[in-house]
Amino acid sequence: MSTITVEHVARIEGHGTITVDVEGGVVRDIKMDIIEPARFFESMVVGRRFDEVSLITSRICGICSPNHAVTSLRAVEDALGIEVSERTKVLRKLLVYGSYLQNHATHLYVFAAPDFVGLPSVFPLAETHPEVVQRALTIKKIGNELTTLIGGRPVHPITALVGGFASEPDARSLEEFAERLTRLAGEAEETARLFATFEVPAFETAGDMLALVADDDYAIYEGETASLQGAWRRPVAEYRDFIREDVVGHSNAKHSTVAGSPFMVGALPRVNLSADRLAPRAAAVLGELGWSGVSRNPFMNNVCQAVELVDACERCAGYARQLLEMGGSSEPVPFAVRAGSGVGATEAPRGTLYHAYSIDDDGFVTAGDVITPTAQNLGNLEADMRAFAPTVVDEPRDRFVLLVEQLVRAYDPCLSCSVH
Amino acid sequence: MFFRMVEKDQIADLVRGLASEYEVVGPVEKQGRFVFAPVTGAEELRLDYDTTLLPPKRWFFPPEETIMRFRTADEEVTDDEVFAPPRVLFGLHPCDINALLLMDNVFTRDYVDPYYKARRDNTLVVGVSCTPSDTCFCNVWDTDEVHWGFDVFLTDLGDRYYASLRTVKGAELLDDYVKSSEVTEEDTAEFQRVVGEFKQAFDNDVDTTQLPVLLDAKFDSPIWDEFGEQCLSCGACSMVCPTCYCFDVTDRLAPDQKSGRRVRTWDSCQFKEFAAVAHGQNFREGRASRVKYRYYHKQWGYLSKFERVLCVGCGRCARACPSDISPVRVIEALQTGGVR
Amino acid sequence: MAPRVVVIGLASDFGCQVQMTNIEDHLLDVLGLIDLRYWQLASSGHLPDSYDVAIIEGAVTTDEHVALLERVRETAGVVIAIGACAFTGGIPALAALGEIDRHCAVVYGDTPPVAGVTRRTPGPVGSVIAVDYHVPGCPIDTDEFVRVLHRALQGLSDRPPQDPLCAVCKTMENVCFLERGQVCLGLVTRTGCGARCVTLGRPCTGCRGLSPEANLPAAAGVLESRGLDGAELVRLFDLYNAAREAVR
Amino acid sequence: MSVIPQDAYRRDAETNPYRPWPARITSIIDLTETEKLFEFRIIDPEIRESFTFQSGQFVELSIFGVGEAPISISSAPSKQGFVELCVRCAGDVTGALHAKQCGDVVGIRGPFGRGFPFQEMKGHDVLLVAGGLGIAPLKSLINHIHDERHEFGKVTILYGAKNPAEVLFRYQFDMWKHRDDFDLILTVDEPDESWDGERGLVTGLFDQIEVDPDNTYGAICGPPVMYKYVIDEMRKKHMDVDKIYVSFERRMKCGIGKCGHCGVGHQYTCVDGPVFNYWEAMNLQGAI
Ligand SMILES: Cc1cc2nc3c(=O)[nH]c(=O)nc-3n(C[C@H](O)[C@H](O)[C@H](O)COP(=O)(O)OP(=O)(O)OC[C@H]3O[C@@H](n4cnc5c(N)ncnc54)[C@H](O)[C@@H]3O)c2cc1C
Ligand code: SF4
Ligand code: SF4
Ligand code: SF4
Repeated sequence: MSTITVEHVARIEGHGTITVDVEGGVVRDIKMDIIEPARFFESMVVGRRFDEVSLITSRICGICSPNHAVTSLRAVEDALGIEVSERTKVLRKLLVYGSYLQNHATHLYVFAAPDFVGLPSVFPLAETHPEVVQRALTIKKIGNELTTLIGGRPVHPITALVGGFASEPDARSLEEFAERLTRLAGEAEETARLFATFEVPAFETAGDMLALVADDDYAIYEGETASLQGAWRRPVAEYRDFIREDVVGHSNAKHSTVAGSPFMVGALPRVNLSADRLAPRAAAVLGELGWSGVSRNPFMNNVCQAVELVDACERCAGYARQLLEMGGSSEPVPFAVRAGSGVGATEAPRGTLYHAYSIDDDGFVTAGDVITPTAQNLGNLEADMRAFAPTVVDEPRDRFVLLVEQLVRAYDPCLSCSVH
Repeated sequence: MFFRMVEKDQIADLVRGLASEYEVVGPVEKQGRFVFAPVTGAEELRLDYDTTLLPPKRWFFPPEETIMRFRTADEEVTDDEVFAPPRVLFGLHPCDINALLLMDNVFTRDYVDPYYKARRDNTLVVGVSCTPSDTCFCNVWDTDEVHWGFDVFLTDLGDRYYASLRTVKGAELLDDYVKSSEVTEEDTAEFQRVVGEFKQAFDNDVDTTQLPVLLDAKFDSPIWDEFGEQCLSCGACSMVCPTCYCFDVTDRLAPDQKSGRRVRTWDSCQFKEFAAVAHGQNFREGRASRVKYRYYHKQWGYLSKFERVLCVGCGRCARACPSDISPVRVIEALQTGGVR
Repeated sequence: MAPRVVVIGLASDFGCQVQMTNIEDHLLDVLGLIDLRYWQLASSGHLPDSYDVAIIEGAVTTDEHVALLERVRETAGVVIAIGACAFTGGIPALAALGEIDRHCAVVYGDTPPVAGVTRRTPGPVGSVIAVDYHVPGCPIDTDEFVRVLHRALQGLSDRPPQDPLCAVCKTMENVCFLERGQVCLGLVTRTGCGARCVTLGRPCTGCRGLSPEANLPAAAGVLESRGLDGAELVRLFDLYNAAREAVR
Repeated sequence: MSVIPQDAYRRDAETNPYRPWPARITSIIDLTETEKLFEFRIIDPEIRESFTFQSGQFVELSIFGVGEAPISISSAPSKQGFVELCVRCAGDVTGALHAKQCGDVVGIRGPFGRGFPFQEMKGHDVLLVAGGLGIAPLKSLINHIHDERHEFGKVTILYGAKNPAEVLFRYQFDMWKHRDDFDLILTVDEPDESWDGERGLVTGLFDQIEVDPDNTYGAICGPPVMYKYVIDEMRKKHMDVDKIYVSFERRMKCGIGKCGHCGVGHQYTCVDGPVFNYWEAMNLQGAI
């Protein structure tokens, strides 16, 4: 028996190792050890005051920090019975979308693209395909600027408070931003077209797909959890009833199951469940790429991310203009500190993110729970690897390893999120 | 000086007129306090402000400024282009105009500072009279009056301003943009009455007798240790002071290290490193020695050169200091020998 | 010859590594100064056997981290610690406030995983090896990072700003939070961020760590004198600085 | 009151006083492990021609991208066209300078500050006392006196260093030692076998010298701790307080009386000093 080990899989966020046991040309076992050490966030928040929670949990992940911040704020607000203003909601959506632009651009171009052009990293790409790198940097930069505009800096937003915002961008910057986002949509469309040309293995996952859905929105900030296979919708407050999390010995990240089986979250499930609610240009691009309604190929997650980039540009330009017209205030709404428990869920770039907290009479946290997208995906990713590896085990070893890594990267895992 | 009477409702015209030629900067509200900021119309101005968070100095001597540029490849050294748009500072109080005069001594005499000077030359100053607040003590230094350093000074006589025209440019501005009238004898009498009342309104009485002597004679007094224990070494006092001009200088390279600029930033003698030299030596290691130095320099060092103390009694430092260390408390302690 | 640089992440959220890339316009200029040999986040490959500069993000939370750092110190001429986690222990050091096993039990119950790591009380990189350059902040400021990298490449001394934050806060013309009846840690926090949070309407939470020049007793007194709780200073300061005793 | 010396900037009021002139390193001599003697030539011929100074004045030396440091000029004013600086590697700027090579370009601004009262000293005896690196500015004065030796009475130089390896300009001193118009006494705190000079602190040398109190100018430069003790010795010899000159080192950022760092008592070291007479210095709180 030979064992293939890929230590510290590159171009993913966090530290993980893949081991594949091959015997006589047959894959015996394959697993992904998440060696990223736990930082114990769910325990660290205990004893801290409710208004510190978003500062702390934002540090679960520096890559999608706006998502953690916003989701934890929603959970705390749920616990305290706070209803935020419409304006605050729009601003928070912008914050989350800033994170989409950053994350999707980075994942697609820095992490995934080198695989398809046969390079170890994006750096040599700068020489061979400068225009591609330039586009990546442009999209990422605008994402950063958007999170900075709304949140105060590209990583770990400052302005998002329980109940509202500490400050808001001025009208001039919003106007200017709406313009730029509209222009950026073109770059995003090019990205989708580029990724559609990359050939991916024909492979289907057996797992279910979950994402937030809403009747009148491409849900990212609020909605209900929906299942593609089960065709059900349930309120996020009941997440503990439908998602089960288990400690698995080889991984510092827990694995999740729905109805006893692993499942997938992320751009692909979102597009599968909400394709009809994509913004017009995004929907058009999706059509142009020959989308047939539903895809179960996890490698298609990349293309779906690219389509979401187009969607994000259109949507954010709209939100920016909406803010200019809608009036209202994003100042934190008044509230009283009281004991309670609450749940918040949003769609982070990598999938649905759940935060839940219990708070005592004085506003101090007594319990916390966070289920990240990657933690939900890991079980399915391992299952996919087990199913996929045998189909390519005859490939030369380098290519075999690359294909397995590529599958991992298609999930865009964020291991520090998954462990937290 | 020449004088004109200006109706208050003319101020809108004046600002509108000025704004057509200049960037107009004046006091505006910010969260219940005031700052000098660009305005587009008189309605944004709050000429009834007490004092601003930062003094006007930043419009002449910004918190961060490039003083020289270099290219490492060919060792070329150039000056920075001074960004000095034609600007009007509108609504400065006498203390702040006096403070500018003290700054002028430093920056426009021996070794003229080209950056400060360019801004000073391109900026018109319109002063406006004020009412003392509880932290002001300009009366103590005679900086409650100002006689030069401005183009126009407006003394509030209720529904009209008594406008003192100090410069040709100031007189032109008034001619160009507002209908003003001759000053009558009654107007001047009213002016005298208002100014007299203003002088009466101060309740801060600080005994400044023989300050330089006291500073030298009490150099080793324990009062400094007491202030030292209270001081947070945060430097807030120096930042908000209209007469503090100390700066630090650092080189900043462009990301590719091929060029760079030399930058000066506001500094404070309250920072530990301020007087540190090589080999671990620091001439003002302790907080006490640094607090002392601030007052020593203001009330004696500067005085020895320019025959004025380096304080205009604006009270900003008293408001900004979280520990409430202020000139009034320090001078009192020097006079009485005890910290209150 | 351009110095060979590696980027290593310990226990962290990768936020500072992301910030390192957030100079889109000049990323290639900066990369032009160095020979980047290893950066797990961005490139395939392994930590090489020799290199000149190690940039380290993250807190030390396992024995494996300690062993890695010791190896790094032997190999690299220059070690740069970036971000609160590496400099002060940062948010991960919050777990240093209680028993580490208790935290583990809260998260994993009675069957903690055995994924090849031995947990230890979190601490900053400087508590394990000597650090040559420091970039404070959670997250780091990209420009400041580039400045420190430049200093390291030029062989200049490490000069993280020393003084408390208030001075810069004043230059931003903020109305002081103490006047608004709120505790602000700017009084004792290392300056250099441009008083970012205060300027955006939120009191400083101390992410850049304790200013070496901070006067803590006086600061607590200031809070008391304004009717605030002096002890809050310490409680709030723990957020990013629970391991401050271990900061060197 | 400050007396700002006539200097190159005056000739052109438009000049940015913060802008250094590029200057080329024309020679580097290793003096000790930590000190090197650099010679610079200002590249612009006009500026170079007009660059005149007094002993005791200093320049601001720029390493572009690193910063500036004030350094005393150690060559004599009579040496035209070149500036000589003796620099100890003490930090960033001085370290970066030490890494430079002949032909490299740096920046120089100056000269700044008040120097020694050379003209007044003429016709008198001179007693120069240096400790360690303090010899740098005094060397300029010594060389200048040397150039106009007939104008002065007795010239005595006392110079103390920590150990023989740290004695600066040894080659020159060895030369002077054999001249009878200079009384030169060297001492080190920590002698080794090779050392045949005096041992102990520089203050110990006062027993060996005769001073005509009414006719002698003193000049002192050295580490801050040294001043008090040397002045005590001079006072024991009844020298006038206002004929003793001391040179101070303080932190400086601009060199031209604006940045405020070099404040000493009520004066600024950069424009009021760095050379003060002892009466002034006594009146500067915290100076000595
Ligand atoms: C009038 C005058 C004449 C002089 N003449 C000479 C001369 O002839 N020859 C000579 O060699 N020197 C001379 N000096 C001293 C020389 O100017 C200093 O050694 C030099 O400025 C050091 O600069 P640097 O950049 O090399 O060191 P820096 O990098 O500035 O550091 C020097 C030291 O200062 C302290 N320091 C500075 N900044 C900081 C900070 N941010 N944080 C903590 N500590 C800090 C540290 O102790 C550090 O070791 C003179 C000084 C003056 C004022
Ligand atoms: S010392 Fe204080 S009162 Fe005096 S001018 Fe400065 S800020 Fe105003
Ligand atoms: S708001 Fe905070 S940082 Fe700003 S001055 Fe007040 S205490 Fe200092
Ligand atoms: S204001 Fe405080 S918390 Fe905010 S970035 Fe600065 S140091 Fe960090």
